[in-house]
Amino acid sequence: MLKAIWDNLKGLYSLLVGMSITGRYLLSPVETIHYPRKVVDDAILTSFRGPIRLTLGKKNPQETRCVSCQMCVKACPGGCLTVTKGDTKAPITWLYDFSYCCLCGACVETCPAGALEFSHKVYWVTLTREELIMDLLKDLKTRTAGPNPNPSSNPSPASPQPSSVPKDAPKASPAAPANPVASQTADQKADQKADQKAGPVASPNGHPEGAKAAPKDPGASPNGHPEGAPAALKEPGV
Amino acid sequence: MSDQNKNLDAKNLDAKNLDAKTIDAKTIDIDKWLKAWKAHGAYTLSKHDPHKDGIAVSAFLPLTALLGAAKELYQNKFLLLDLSALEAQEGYVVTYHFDHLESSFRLAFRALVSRKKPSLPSIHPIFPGAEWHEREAYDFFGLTFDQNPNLIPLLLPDDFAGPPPLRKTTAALAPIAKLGLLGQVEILDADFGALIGQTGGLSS
Amino acid sequence: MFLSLAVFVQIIVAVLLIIGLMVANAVAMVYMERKVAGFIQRRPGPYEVGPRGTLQAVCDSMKLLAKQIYRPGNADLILYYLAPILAFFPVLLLFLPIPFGPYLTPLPVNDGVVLILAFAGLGVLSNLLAGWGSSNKYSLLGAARAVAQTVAYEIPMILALLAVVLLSGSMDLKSITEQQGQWPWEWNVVLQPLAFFIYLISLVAETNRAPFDLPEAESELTAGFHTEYSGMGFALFFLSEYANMLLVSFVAAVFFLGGYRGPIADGFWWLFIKAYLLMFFMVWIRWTFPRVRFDQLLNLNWRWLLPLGLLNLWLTAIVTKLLV
Amino acid sequence: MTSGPLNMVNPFAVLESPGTLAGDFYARSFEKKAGPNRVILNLGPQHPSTHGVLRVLVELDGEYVVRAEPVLGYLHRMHEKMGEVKTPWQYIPNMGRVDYLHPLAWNWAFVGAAEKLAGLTVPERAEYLRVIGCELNRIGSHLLWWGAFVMDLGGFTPILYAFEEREKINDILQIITGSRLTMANFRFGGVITDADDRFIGLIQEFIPYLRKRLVMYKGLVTDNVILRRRLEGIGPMDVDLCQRYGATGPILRAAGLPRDLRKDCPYGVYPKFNFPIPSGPVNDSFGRYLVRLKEIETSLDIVEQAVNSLPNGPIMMDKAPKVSFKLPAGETYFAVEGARGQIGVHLVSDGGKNPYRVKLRAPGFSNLSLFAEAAKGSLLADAIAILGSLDLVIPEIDR
Repeated sequence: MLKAIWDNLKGLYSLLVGMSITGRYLLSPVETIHYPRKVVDDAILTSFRGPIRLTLGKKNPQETRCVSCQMCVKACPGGCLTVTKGDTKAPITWLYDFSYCCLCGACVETCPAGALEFSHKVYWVTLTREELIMDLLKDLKTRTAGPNPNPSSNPSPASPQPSSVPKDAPKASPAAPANPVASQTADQKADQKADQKAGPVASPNGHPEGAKAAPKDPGASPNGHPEGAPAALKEPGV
Repeated sequence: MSDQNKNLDAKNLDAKNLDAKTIDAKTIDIDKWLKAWKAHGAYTLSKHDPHKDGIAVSAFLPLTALLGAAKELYQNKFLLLDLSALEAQEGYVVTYHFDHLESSFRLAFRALVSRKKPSLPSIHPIFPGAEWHEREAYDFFGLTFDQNPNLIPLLLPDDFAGPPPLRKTTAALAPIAKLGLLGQVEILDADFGALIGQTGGLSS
Repeated sequence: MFLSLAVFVQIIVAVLLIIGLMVANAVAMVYMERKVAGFIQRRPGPYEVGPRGTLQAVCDSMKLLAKQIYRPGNADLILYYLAPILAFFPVLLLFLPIPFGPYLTPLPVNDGVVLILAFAGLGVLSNLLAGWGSSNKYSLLGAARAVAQTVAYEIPMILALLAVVLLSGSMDLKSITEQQGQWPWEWNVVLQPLAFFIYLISLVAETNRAPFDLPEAESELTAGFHTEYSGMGFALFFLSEYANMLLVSFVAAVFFLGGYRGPIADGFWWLFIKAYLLMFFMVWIRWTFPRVRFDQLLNLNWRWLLPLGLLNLWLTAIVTKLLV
Repeated sequence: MTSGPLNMVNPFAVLESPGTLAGDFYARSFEKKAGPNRVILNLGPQHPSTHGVLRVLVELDGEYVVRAEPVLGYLHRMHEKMGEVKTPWQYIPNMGRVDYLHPLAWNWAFVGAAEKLAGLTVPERAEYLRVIGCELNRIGSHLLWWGAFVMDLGGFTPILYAFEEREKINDILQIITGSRLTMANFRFGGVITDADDRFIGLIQEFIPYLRKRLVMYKGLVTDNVILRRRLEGIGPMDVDLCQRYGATGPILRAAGLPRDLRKDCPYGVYPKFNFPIPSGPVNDSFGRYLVRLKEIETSLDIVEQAVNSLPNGPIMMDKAPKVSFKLPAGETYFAVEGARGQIGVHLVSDGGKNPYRVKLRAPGFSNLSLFAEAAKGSLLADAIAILGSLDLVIPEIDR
């Protein structure tokens, strides 16, 4: 009987130890990054694999290095890419359907001309499936045409192509029939500004309150680690 | 019941490391298994390079010998890893992979099932874990395992009407010999050898 | 006449005030619980709605009000709608005998303890009706657990309160408070530490919270007896859970921590401070400990709290009768 | 009026469409064998404590589980058919999605099988990077199991602490794999990105930090008397049960047999490190809990030794196969020690563009199959504790 009492007292002590630990954390600073107010530092994202984009041309940054050899189109497991060859070697349309892409990097690695690379965009979300179909040629021009060429911006969603796009729906994007996509409204500057800033309110992964331990923790969850992160957390829109 | 765990504490969870016997498969008594399977009337016996093929020895057994062979393996501390079925030209090859509990020795025995009568005995009386593997093979290949206690679809929806997904079109079928399932093979049964187009003797 | 007009009007006013208090308490408690839970888990808790998230609870209740009340197909009509109402109103009556201040007792009754203990048992009926009425196997299991748990934990609660009643010699809550002094060492908790400890455990179990929240064990019974409730039904259950918490904290404050008596000036604010400290303690426990298994819960009660309560009562009887 | 047990309980309940049997095909086939006045309960597929989409049909006598039968297939994506229609190179990203808690082990299993078949040799530095990535991933998987398991038992806070560590691991692994969850940095013949000094720095910072945190975990949860009482003596699983059902990994080790492929059937450069294989003195849920916590420390030791002795050199074999890599004809079975047990890939190729057959042996599949026998006769709350102690990841079971 005495042993049972002694066990319970020891149990009570372990309860108090447990409470002291949570008590200590109650008073210690908050660990999570408060998404709209703070943003994950770019130093962490340098190796993050965002949607792919065309690399800057060697001679003239406006031109792509792609020679439309269709190697990437064959290699892609999801069939996301459509490259149509113009009269010269350079491609005239370069459509990339991000909704089928699993970011495996097959295209980046097979490209003999090194014309593709990963962007490091984490805060990028679209509302319609059509906006997921990106025209990388146009994006290359916008990135390099602006006053301060900012190579890290995201490939802008597809804008309506003049009639040169072949009538039959490109294989890669059965979801988006050939009719012109919702035209590009915001001008490029605003578009770039939008995704640089905290991004639209529909934050990519609104944590439901008291998030149950969904086994798949959100892919691009913006949690960094303040004390560990070499670079200090920067305010958004810098 | 819980007093016995009272003194247990994470600190004294010593890593009782039975000196894990990393016995290389060569030193293990392969011949014992070859002899045992020959007694079971195996059609072919083959040796494999364990580092390349992952298994040390394998054999094609008649359907009636599956239960007996499984019981022997169970008594010698073998664990059923999985039941991997595939469709070759000659019919369905069902491979049972086994892993030895205390050493690095894996072996496998296989059964050839004809397409006309795709059914084979279930080994769940000895390895209850095999029930699920068999139901999965039933889902993907349409192989029925008689005496399997609960032969209803496991992974596919119960109203799945389509043909078993992993069956191949006749054009894509490949013969057993080409798939390298035999390793250094010794053919014991003549007509089985003829069926898979192999001659007798330990062809390397 | 049994009820003079003045007392009747006083009761009506008191009931309306108490309803206001319960709603305000629910809003404050939701905010406190989510903030404390957040900080324990090193996240900021509600932050977006209102300055630093203060209006979060208000918006939650708005949402719950606006939500459609969905009754499951084969749910029993009467029981399904009766359960939330029955959960809310008995708790209302329990606030009447509590002395909020020297003159602020809603219904001055000279045997307040009997009133409280009598009504405390009613709360569990709503859980049972909710479980049975929503005709869902999970809620049925939750209801069965709720009944067993509440019935089991009433007895140590009674024993603890009786020890204090024995000590202070009267059943009237006001006189119990008056006998305790202004300074903490004059409160009953110093004379009755074991009773306070037993009462603390049973108050956590009575309100189905923290390590004893088996009737609504999320990970086993998805949400226990209020699985099938959404919108106003769920809001009523939520409201009555927090009202129950507030009530048992008030009773603990009155019996053990000197009610409205406080170091400098007596007044209802002391009662609220003590009650909210106790509730902070309950919230703190909730986010620290795993859940107890059902048979361990009952074992703890019948084999440990009950003998301790009797022992404590016996000792108090000897001490008060022989020595005083 | 259907004869379901519940309606006996509430005779007044009127079903909208009388005559239709309650439940679906599985519930009805399960219900046929039900005993008298028993309640058939569906744990899942939408249930807070079945991680992912697992459904367990449970026959309750009061609160005691009389019979249980897991129903699978809610998260079935037919990875094995994808293996036969994709080229080996395109199949690598699938490996990150079969089991997103320990993707690098699955990468290793498939890429290792292909390398064995094609006879490719991996340079020293790449082998070290594979060990570091795989062990850090194992720690992340065990941490998430730990948080979710304590949450099953009712404690809501520990999972948030576990996620702090997981985020640090994800940051580290993001440097070499580029993604945070479905990682795939293995290629035939090596690894894709090299480890820069920031990667090494973060790891050397992380190891002492996690060791300090593990002490806090012990204080907060392991020594907690409520948790001890909830776990001790629950769901004992001895070696024979594991052998009959094919359960491997922490469950087999907790049963007292220190069987670990990294030690018993070494692959990669594991023989170069010395690390103990923790085996539980007690084979119940608490034993499994302790074994996994010890394994976190073991993996930390391995990562520390690997990082300190990381050789420099190429990270890809010289004539590494390109995306158009074709497997030579043949068959191989390659097994790797995953966080949940032995991950095996039975790769058969007829020399064509796509593999002929890719059989994925998931440890969770066999571990779950013993739940029906282990949970017989236990309380419902204990059945949940046993389910949690098996560390199930449903996508890996359903494949």
